[in-house]
Amino acid sequence: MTKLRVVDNSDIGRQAMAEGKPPKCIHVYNRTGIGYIGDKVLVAIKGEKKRGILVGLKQNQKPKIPKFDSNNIVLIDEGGTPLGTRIHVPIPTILRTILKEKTQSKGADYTKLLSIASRFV
Amino acid sequence: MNQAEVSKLVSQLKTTVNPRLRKFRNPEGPEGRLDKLRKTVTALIKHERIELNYPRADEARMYAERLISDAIRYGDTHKTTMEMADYWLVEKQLIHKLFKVLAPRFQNYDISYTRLIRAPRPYPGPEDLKAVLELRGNPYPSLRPNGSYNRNLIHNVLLEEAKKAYRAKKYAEIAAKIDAVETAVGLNTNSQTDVPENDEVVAKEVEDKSTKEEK
Amino acid sequence: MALALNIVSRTSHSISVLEQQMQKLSLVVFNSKREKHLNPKPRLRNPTWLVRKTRSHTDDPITFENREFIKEIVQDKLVQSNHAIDEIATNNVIWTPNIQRTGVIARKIGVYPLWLKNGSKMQTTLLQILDNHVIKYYTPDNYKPHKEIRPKVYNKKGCILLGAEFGDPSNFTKDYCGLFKESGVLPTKWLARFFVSPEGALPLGATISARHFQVGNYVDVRGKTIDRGFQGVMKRHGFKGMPASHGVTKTHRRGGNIGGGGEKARVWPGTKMPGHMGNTYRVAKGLKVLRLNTKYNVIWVSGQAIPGETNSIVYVYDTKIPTRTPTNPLPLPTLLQQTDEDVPEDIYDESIHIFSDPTIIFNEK
Amino acid sequence: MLSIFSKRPCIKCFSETSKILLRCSSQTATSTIERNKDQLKRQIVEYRHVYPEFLPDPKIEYRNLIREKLERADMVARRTQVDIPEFYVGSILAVTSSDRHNPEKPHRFVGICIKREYCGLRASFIVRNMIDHQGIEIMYNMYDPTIHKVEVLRLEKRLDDELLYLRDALPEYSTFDSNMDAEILPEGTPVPINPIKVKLKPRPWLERWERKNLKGIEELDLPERFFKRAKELEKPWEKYDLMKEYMRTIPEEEQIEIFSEVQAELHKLEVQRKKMKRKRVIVKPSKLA
Repeated sequence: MTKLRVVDNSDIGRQAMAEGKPPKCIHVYNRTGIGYIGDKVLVAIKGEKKRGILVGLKQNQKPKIPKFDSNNIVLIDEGGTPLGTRIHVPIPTILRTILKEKTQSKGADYTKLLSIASRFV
Repeated sequence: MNQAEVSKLVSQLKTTVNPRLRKFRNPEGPEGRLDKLRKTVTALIKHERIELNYPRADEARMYAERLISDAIRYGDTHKTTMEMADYWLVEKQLIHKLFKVLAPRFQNYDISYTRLIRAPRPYPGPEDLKAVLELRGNPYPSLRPNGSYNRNLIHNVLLEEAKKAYRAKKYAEIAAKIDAVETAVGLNTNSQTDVPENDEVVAKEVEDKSTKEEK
Repeated sequence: MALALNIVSRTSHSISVLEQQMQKLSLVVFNSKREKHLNPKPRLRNPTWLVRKTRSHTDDPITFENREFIKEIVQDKLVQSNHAIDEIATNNVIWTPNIQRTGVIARKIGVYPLWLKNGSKMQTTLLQILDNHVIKYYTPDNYKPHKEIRPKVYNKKGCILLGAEFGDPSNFTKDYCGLFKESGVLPTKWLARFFVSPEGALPLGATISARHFQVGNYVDVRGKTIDRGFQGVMKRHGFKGMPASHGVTKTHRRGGNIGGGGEKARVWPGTKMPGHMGNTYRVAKGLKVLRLNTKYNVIWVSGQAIPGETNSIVYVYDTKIPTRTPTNPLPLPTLLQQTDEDVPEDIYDESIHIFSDPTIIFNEK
Repeated sequence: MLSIFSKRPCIKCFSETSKILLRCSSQTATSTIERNKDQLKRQIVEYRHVYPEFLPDPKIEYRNLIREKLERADMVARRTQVDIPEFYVGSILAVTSSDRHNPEKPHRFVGICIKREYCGLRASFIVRNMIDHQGIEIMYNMYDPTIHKVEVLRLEKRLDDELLYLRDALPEYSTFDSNMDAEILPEGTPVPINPIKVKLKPRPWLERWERKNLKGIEELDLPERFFKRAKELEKPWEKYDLMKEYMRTIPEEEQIEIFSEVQAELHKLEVQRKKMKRKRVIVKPSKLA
């Protein structure tokens, strides 16, 4: 039940952050159950279940990969399309590789997320 | 694989340093350990020769060496060194001895400032290892056995004779080599001189073997 | 005359009959089950080189001059054994995967990273190949292992005994020094045996350098793991332990249940329990040789989990993993050192980024 | 304590002393030679502040002289390709590195160095900055061959050896403009120490900073029990443990041996860097004009 921070400008995300009720992670879509950069998570946000992609983590990272002060997510829908139109914090460049790989293996297209990013780090 | 501390500079100790420090478990914890050790160090500086259990002597030796090496390096005007001396020497008059007597004494030493000798343990009695820890250059008579008669011991006499024989053989070989080279230079034919030299060597080896067998 | 002959022949005949009968008897005796174990064969026989190594220290008061003399003799011997054999005769056999070469004695001297050309970091272990000298060679027929080999042996191997790092002979026993008499090298601190095919045998006194191995090939490294003493299940087997709170008392680092009762009513063999950890030989297999230093005889192998602590002795040999055997022929029996040859100080694998090369720049595909 | 060691080894006087040493060796004035040797030694030992990663891990079990020698040779070889300048915890850096995930252009990250750790080829440092009100930290390996350039935008030290508390400090203390210009210190000046005291956010924190004996933070607004507990956990006797201190350091004799081995190369690189800097200084006004 990690509290996350929505970093895109989707309505639901903005409202949740403004109300001071940040979304909570209720499931990580991988085998270990521990979320890493680029993993898809299920979050509880304003009484709804939404999916998001982790785009920045507090945990220690490997060299040259940024470590953030908060756990950031970008909300997406079933097809991988982001709910918002802009991400207002930098996202790590390693997401380009990770999301491309994930897109190939599964049906959803996550690379749309990269096109709405304002800055890479 | 951490970085070494660079804020303080220390001189290299002239004794071997144990990879791990002993714990000396006691009710006061690590503070009590240092308390124990500083009593030993104070006693060493005071009496210049003490007899005690080996582990404590080994541990205290390193601390005493560090204290003296710092005293030599920084002198009595350095604040941190003075603080250390104040902590490690329980009897305060010994601080003067450290800076005024021991530091000049060990100024030009290339070897360790202390000596650790294993001592016999009392029998019957506790089985702890015993040791004698002393400062070098102390006024007491030496603890080492008198070695002036060692020369007359049988193995030394035999070794002496063996040495003479070995040296004689070695010099003879060198002389033979030089002669061979001189003859080679005189003749200016390298290929021919090689053969007799080899023969000589072989002959010598054979001789050696036969003499060994005789023995 | 004839009579005498007859008697002789008769007696001889009777003797032979008696012998046969005796033999039968003895066979019967030997085969009888009851007395089979009366005088059994030794099951485990120590190798011939496993003798007491170090001498007990005696405090002989030897004079200074004599001590110097002993040192001088050792030094002379050292010079001799360093020049024991300069040339190794090649028998012009080309290496095939069936032929086993000798391994070497090495020292693990540390771990540090190297970077690959694709920018990723790789941890490598540095192994310093010591001054290996061949002490003995046992031919396949000559070598008697301490345990009976199973009857079917397709690939009969001999055995080479290597020694590394000269020690002070006065510290060793007479038996131990006797092992080195044949080869003429000074007694060494470390001994190790390696199985070799007869084609890979080396003459006594020959030395092996780091270039015995080639960059890009794979090796196995055998070493003694760090002795950790008596350890609990959490450290020894990686058990999870039990919670720190929530009413748990005195069982925070315990293993828990070790099996049921009922019909079993005992502990199964192999159950993971507390005990001595480490100080056993382990083999790290299939490590790639990434770099060679010919000046200090050091090889860099991939991985950082090589058994043993830094400065411990390890044994390095060509890998036995079939999928990683090299395709190009290896130098057999070992690389011959040509004096006039110009050897680079460092030899790198093609995947490794050399530190003196310019910075890596990634190109778009 | 830091103020004692804030003096940089001045390259100019270093070369002079070496010259003097050479001159003296030809003459036969033993006393002057010894004095100069002592001076040279002191200069060499000062290298430990600038290149701390050249000193090996002091733990006896891990040491091996051949490994250390090979490692140093590799480090110097890498330094000939990339200019890694002198910097400290608290300096503001700009690190340019090529990125596998974004091959179009090298990535530049500006921030404050909050930690330096490890020795040898593993040496690394952490750079921290706030971008778009989001705190970001990147750890770099110092000898990573993908690093193009390390620029020091502001050379200074802070009051502490680690600035990890910036994670719990107010954001303005770790916000730096990514288009910042390099501030050039006049030659030969000692490295300035920034006496800034950082204000921390209210608890909860990542660590219990009140127990760490930090100098670079403002007075903490905490209940008395926190300080009481911190007082209980203090280990005031530890600074008297002479052997523990010894085992954390490399003795002077070894440091001289280590640095005199790599000194010639490092000195050459330093001179090169100086030349480059001068060139850059000359170029700047011409642009303005």
